[in-house]
Amino acid sequence: MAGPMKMRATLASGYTDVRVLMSHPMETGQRKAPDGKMIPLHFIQNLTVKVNGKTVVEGQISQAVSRNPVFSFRIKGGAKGDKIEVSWLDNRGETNRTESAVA
Amino acid sequence: MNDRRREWLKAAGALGAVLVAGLLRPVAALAATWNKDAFAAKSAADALKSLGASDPAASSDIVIEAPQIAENGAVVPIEVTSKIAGTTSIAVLIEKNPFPLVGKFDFMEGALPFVKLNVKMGETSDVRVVATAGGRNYVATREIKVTIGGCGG
Amino acid sequence: MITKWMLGAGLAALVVSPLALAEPSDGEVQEIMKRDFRPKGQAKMDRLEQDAVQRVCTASNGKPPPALAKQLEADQMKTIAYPSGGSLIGNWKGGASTAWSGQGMQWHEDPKKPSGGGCYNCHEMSPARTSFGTIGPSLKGFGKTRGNGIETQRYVYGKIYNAKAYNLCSEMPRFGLTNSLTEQQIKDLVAYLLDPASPVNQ
Amino acid sequence: MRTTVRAVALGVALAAAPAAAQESQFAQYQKMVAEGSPVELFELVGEELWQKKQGPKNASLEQCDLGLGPGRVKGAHARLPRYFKDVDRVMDVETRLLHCMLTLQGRSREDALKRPFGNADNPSEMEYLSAYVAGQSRGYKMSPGMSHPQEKESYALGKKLFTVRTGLWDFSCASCHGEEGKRIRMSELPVLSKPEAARPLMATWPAYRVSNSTFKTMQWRLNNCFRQMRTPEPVFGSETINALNMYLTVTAKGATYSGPGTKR
Repeated sequence: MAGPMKMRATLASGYTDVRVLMSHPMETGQRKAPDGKMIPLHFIQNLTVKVNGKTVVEGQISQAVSRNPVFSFRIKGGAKGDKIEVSWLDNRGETNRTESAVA
Repeated sequence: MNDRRREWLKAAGALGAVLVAGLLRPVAALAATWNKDAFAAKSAADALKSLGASDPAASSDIVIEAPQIAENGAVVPIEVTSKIAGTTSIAVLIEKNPFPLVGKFDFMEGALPFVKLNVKMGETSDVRVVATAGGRNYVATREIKVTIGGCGG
Repeated sequence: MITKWMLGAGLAALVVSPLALAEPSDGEVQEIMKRDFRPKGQAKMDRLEQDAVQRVCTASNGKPPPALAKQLEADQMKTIAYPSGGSLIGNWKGGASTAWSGQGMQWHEDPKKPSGGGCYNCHEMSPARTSFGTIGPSLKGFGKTRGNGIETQRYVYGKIYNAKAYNLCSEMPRFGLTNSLTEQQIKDLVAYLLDPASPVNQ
Repeated sequence: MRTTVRAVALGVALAAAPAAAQESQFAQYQKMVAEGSPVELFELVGEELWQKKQGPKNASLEQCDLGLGPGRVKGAHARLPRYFKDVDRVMDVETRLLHCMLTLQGRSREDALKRPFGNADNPSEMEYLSAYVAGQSRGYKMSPGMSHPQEKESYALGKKLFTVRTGLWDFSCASCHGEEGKRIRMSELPVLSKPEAARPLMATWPAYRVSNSTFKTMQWRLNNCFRQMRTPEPVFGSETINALNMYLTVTAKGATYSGPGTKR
């Protein structure tokens, strides 16, 4: 399942600070389950940050990003109420997105 | 949730058929690209080649903030800032990981060339950050030591 | 039952200050623990039964009256079963793996698998291993400074077998007495500490 | 753990001492890990579970009385463990949550305790709930119950339990947490009988634990200590566990709760 996401977008001096948390196992494909079977690769590959509908960051990542990924990005300027959206897509085609207004 | 996934897979399967017919490009390609060759590369040099960033020039304008020693390799926080004007992309590579490329981030429309993330490190290794600005590539390197401490190991 | 607690209770009265009158007695604490724990896997309830050493060290907070300590240490010394005849130095390579492993004797573990000594939890040993604890003294170069004569061998074997024979309230487990390590494993650990070829002595 | 962070904050004077220099090597790591922690995800799921109707009574936990009255969660964690009149005993946060599952939701003990401790692939309900409740006490001063006779008894028992030599390998809590400047492997061991060591620690449990890649509770922490002490298993919510928690929390009293934290 696509677990919860949490985002906080706040104004800092001259930029908007976006911190986003994603629930995801980020399996490396090299770990064994308690029953001895290998757990298959399962990881987020793409993430996108949008401000008021416009893409500002496109990220491609590997299974070496830690479980339950946490990212921070910075966007120049910004104003209270700007709509920030973050979405991800993993190697199984699962996706999730979250949205919040700059505080 | 499983149902949802099954549906997605079904949809993907259907899409696959359409794809074969050459009518549509895959959704992933439309929505996002993922540089398979670069991520599958087993050395940092090969990964950089696949990214089109071979032989980057050393730069002290790329700032890597990371702990000198990480107590646990499962979570190693890394913060990267490029002070090079016109930076459009930042790639993070862990030299000694089985697949060194951890991520590549493209910045546009006012996003600052900055990213903070947690990465997995199998052992003590150099971390390389490559920034692209104006079609040229720059690199900074920093070593992070990894100790897996704790009880009962 | 009464006799079982007598020693501990008597000592408690000696060493515990009057301020602590509200405290439960050592015997009461034992009863509470027995009620509040359950056997799991290889960890059975008998592991909560305090023997004289645990009782005295609990009651005196690790500082037993010297005369009593001496007497109990002598009792513990008698428990040490030395292998018959010859050198006590086994194979340092086997000792290395026992020293490195922190596994063994826990409720989730397979009792058939050999236990580790968890030595690095508390001691520095081989300079090759940078992750080591400091609860016990550093044993780096142990054999280099002490040689590996039969007396030293016997001391090291005995100390691993039953550390309480040498220092009653030592924090070191009694690996031999509790059947945590086998005779061969202890001999291998003796080699790990005393063999000039062992990494500990490099 | 956190003492090391403080040691650095206090500056060069401390770093001159060899022990402090030794300790400070992970301070930067621990600070950065805490800043980039996914712990809030667990608070989020915990809040959903808190509001979720379940059990034979199809009720949520929203009316659970954590000591400040039914439904009051803000600041409740910082006032636990404490004596509860309705059950005539001392309870820590997890024991009380269990009590609310049984009484409000009508669940059986077996059902509610099927899996008190989860894992990274499948965290437990108790872990999520503990994360939520703890997060609602961020910034509150820690003041566990210390006035009722049973609260005093619990503290006294916990203090005593801390030094009981037991288990196959003769350890007590104090074997590892009784002396200044000691380590198990590379892990620095706080002297938990001292307020200055207990405060930063208790102010950040429960916590996201990097080595488990998941959220862990205080009862898990104590359970895991006993596992490594090679004893049998302590019963969830037992007087023994509550007393140890009470002893550690009272020792840490006055600290500002800043968890749920992030640990090695």
